[in-house]
Amino acid sequence: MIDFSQSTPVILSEVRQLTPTRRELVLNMGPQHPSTHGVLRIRLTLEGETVIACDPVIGYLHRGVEKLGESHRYAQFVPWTDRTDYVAAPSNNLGYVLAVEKLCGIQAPERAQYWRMIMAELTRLASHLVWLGTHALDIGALSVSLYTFRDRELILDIFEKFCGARLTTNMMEIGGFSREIPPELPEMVREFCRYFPKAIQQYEDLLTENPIWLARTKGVGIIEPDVAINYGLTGACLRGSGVNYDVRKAMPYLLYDRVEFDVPLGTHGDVYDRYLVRIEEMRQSIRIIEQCLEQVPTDGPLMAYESQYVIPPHKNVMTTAEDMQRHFIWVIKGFSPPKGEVYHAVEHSKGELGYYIVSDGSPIPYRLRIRSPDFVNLQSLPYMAQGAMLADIVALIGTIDIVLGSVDR
Amino acid sequence: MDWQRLLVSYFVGFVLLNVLLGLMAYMTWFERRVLARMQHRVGPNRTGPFGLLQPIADGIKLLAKEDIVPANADRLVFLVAPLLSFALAPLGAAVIPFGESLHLFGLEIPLLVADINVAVLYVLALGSIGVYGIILGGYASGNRYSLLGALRSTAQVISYELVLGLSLVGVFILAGSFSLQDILREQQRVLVIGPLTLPNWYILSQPLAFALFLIAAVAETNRAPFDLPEAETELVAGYFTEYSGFRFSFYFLAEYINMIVVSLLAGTLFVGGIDGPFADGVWWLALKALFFLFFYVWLRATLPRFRYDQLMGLAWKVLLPLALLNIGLTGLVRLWGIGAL
Amino acid sequence: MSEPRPVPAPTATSPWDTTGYWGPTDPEQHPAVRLIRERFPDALREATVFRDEMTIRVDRRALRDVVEFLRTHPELRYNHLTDITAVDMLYLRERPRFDVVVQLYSIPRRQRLRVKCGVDDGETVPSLVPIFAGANWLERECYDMFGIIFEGHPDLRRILLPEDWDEGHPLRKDYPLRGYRDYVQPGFESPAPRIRGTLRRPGP
Amino acid sequence: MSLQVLIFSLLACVSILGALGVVIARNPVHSAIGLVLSFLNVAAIYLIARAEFLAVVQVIVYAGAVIVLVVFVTMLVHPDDLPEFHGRRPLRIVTGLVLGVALLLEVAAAVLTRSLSGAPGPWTDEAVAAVGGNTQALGQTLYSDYMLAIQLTALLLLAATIGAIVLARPEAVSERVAAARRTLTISLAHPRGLDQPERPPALPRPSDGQVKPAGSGRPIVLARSANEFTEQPAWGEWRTP
Repeated sequence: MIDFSQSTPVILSEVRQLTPTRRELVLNMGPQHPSTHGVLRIRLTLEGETVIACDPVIGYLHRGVEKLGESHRYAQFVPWTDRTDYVAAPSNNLGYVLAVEKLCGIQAPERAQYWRMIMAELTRLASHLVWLGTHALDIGALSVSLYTFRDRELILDIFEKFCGARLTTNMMEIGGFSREIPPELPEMVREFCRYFPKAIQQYEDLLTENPIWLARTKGVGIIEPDVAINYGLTGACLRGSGVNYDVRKAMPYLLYDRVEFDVPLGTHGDVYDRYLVRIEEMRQSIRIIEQCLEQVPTDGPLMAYESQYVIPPHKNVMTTAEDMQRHFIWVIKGFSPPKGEVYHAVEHSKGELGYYIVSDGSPIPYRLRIRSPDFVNLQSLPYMAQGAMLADIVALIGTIDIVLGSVDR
Repeated sequence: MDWQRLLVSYFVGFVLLNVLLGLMAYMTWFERRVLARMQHRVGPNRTGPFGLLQPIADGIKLLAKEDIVPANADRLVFLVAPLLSFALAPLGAAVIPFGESLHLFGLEIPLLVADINVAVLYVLALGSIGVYGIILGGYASGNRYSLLGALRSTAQVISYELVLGLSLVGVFILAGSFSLQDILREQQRVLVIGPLTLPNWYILSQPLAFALFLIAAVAETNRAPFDLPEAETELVAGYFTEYSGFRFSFYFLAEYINMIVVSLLAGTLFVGGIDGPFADGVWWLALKALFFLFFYVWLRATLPRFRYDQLMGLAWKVLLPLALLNIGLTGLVRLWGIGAL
Repeated sequence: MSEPRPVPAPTATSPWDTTGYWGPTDPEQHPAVRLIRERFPDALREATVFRDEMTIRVDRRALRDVVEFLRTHPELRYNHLTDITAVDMLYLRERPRFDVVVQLYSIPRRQRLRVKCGVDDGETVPSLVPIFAGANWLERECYDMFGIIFEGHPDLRRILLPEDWDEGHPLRKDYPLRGYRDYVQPGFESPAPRIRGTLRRPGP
Repeated sequence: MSLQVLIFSLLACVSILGALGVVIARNPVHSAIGLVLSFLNVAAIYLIARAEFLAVVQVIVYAGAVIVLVVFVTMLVHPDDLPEFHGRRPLRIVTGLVLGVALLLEVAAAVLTRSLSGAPGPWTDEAVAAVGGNTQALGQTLYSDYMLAIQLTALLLLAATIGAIVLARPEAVSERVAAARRTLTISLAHPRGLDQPERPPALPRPSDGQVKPAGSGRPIVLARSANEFTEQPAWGEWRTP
């Protein structure tokens, strides 16, 4: 037990100013900088090229998404979740709709859950591809980024076929999917699963044994496992340090307990380990998608049972008076979940994405909190950066895998 | 003073300069096309057939842009630095022999601008002054990224210049001269080893020196994977972050001209220059230089970037000892053994 | 594609009530509740369950000690700080105004727990930074958005909003959605008209 | 006036202007630029005197290395740390004047005596041409007549290099980094947690089937269930292996 009366608080002014000595240079990296993945700003104190201190300044992309969530009806907020982490929009949708479904006490039918899993894993692949491309680009491997974006197009094509949008998909709906799955979609996904392992092999050929890549990533940015836990890291940042925490395994949502997959864990906790872990995660995602495609029923409902919480099927709205009324009320007034508060987390491609919703029984969430993994993971940057070289900073930003839309919300 | 020879020299130099500038423009096109092919892209293909007019369009665009001088820049130095870089770049080509003399209108026109008997050292000296364009540009911008880029560049160029120079010492020992003409003449001899008849190219007798020269030349011209001074992901654009318009394009031109000059030099020093099967001539040199240029682009498409300390460590801990070893070995061989070669 | 098939009837018990990732749903059997009651008999206010989620409300002065206890106790070991946030309870109750919500997770035991404490405007909450380094930014965000002071935080300054933001704390319920001031958007001569001054909440 | 003299005069003038610039410029970097200008012109004068090797070495060593280092240092050093430039200290001005005049006299004396009573050395044009050029001639002289001096210089330079390495060891940096790391690691308790709970004595290691070679001799561990490696990282110890 720590005796708090004994611990001396750090003197704030010293921390904040960190007055550079004459040998040191304060470099303001960002918010407009090619490798800060958006509008991250970092105040670096450099001695030569060695980083003495690093202070991330965020908030340049703050749009008040939580405040907006507290002024929109439950279903109206789904498109906003796309805009938090815009490279992995379906996963954000998923986290939100699962939280709302938990609040309402409903669950999507089996077939919809399988398709949600497929889409979530495809999202993970798309997000990891963006990560790999930009991470490699930061370190200077130009071509990998173009290869990954080439393959990401295939995933976006699948999204487009599925819901008509490519980036901000607004794909999941509360209760399941209200539209039928396009009949050619399973074959598209299968085709992609056949192709993609070769693509992963191509990236690995370019990077995994490349001596310059090894020199840039091995032993850089080590986070010890206990430090990782203490910082509250999740996702590949935590698993790269060897701690086994994957929400899909630890507290399975959807039907993740019905598919077999392994959670890759790193053995050293450095940038290279996180790279290996994410590459392996991509392989495991393909495994999950293949199993889902085998198990998913070809026919069956995609929307939850008819309750006040879900939008009635489109066909019925046009044919039955009752559903038309329900539809009218659902659209105009929204629905009122019971009073209460829920927290639901999903394994986003960056870590644990949690939605904490407090409901006061009105159609508008009383409090909507997004626990974004990027925000928490980014905190470990100063820890990793101290004593690193300037060039390592870009590798470290890359390895945390942030999207500023999700950090700033 | 022989006015006639001087005029001929000027004329050849003028032609060479223009050819070099044209080549430079198409080098950018070549790089973009090759890089695009390697990355599953198309590359510039809209301006003219195969995008061949793209360099001209780029040039016009750059010339038409505003020339911005930052408020806290050291104005005079800021304006002069890119000119320095640009002016020094093509000078290196002056000593490269492009073939035997031509006889035209009763005049003997040598296909090189100046036959200096310390030609290789002259090229090295140009490289060492060329760094001023970078360091002064970085300093004068009044920008910390530029300053860091300039510092990196200075340290890098000094270190790799050392490697570059030392890697050539083996060639000097074998050729017994600093003159490119003499080195070329040496290489045009035929080497007979048992049943094999080989050209006496120094890539065969000095493979280590060739490898070192190639690595150091990539670093000297600030190209990937040694493009740290302008590492865009760390330093935005390094020393030319603040430059725009045609001053920016001067740095750009200088970099590409340097690449071409270094490729020509590598072709002349190690693989026999204009020497080749069937018929000697400038086309062989062009082909060899093109191969080296392709190699540059290939490297850029394949390799990540070194970190600064790794780069310096490579120069001082690996390449420099190897270069010294090469000198020692070559000296010993020359002293004791195979003087017959 | 086909006629809507008959959909399954609503199940009597929702699956969300039985997932069990938050420990036993009966507060009396929950080890955290039991042990906190033993260790801090005065601090524990209530323990509630909604959809299987266990929420413990404690006294704000004891928050740090309780979290430290939850993290250290070998039977509990909530060693992962998932989230710190706050809720402005302005429309829901009289006092205290805010709830500070701490989400904990135990990696070895695979269990979540939510710890809450009420805090009024002007009161402080003990900072969790001494226990979890990850609390740093989360508490800064809380301060930024709600103006809750975390006592003992070494670096409590605004994080998402600019440091010189002088319009208060935007996630408070009395903060208008579009801010207190009218901003003229670039390209416009006058500020866009407000449709609603402050957020009107429909009754439950 | 022949062309050579014309060119020489031009070079000499620019060189003197550069030297003046070194003295007059207020910005140390501008001074360095002036010095480079001067050096380059001197190198060109060497060229006119047919000392190509000397000229090139002058450029490589002085312009290319020494002045670059000077500029480097001036850029790195904080302006406040520089000694006051052209301060109105009478002592300095007087010292400078006296030294300058003395130098001028010295050079003048040398030039005058040389032109008056100098004797040509052994290296006549013919002798130089006989060994193949002045580069070769220089090499022969240096490595035969002045062998000892060369070796001593080399030794001296080696010692200086080692000295520089010893002096520039970056221990100060690591101390400062360590201090910053202590201060800036925000948590009052150490981020690793001083209070890790007791761990079970036998830490399970990953079984063979779970270890997958991933690259560069480094494996990753594939966890099959959520209950493994939650008490300890996949490599079995809390600390870095």
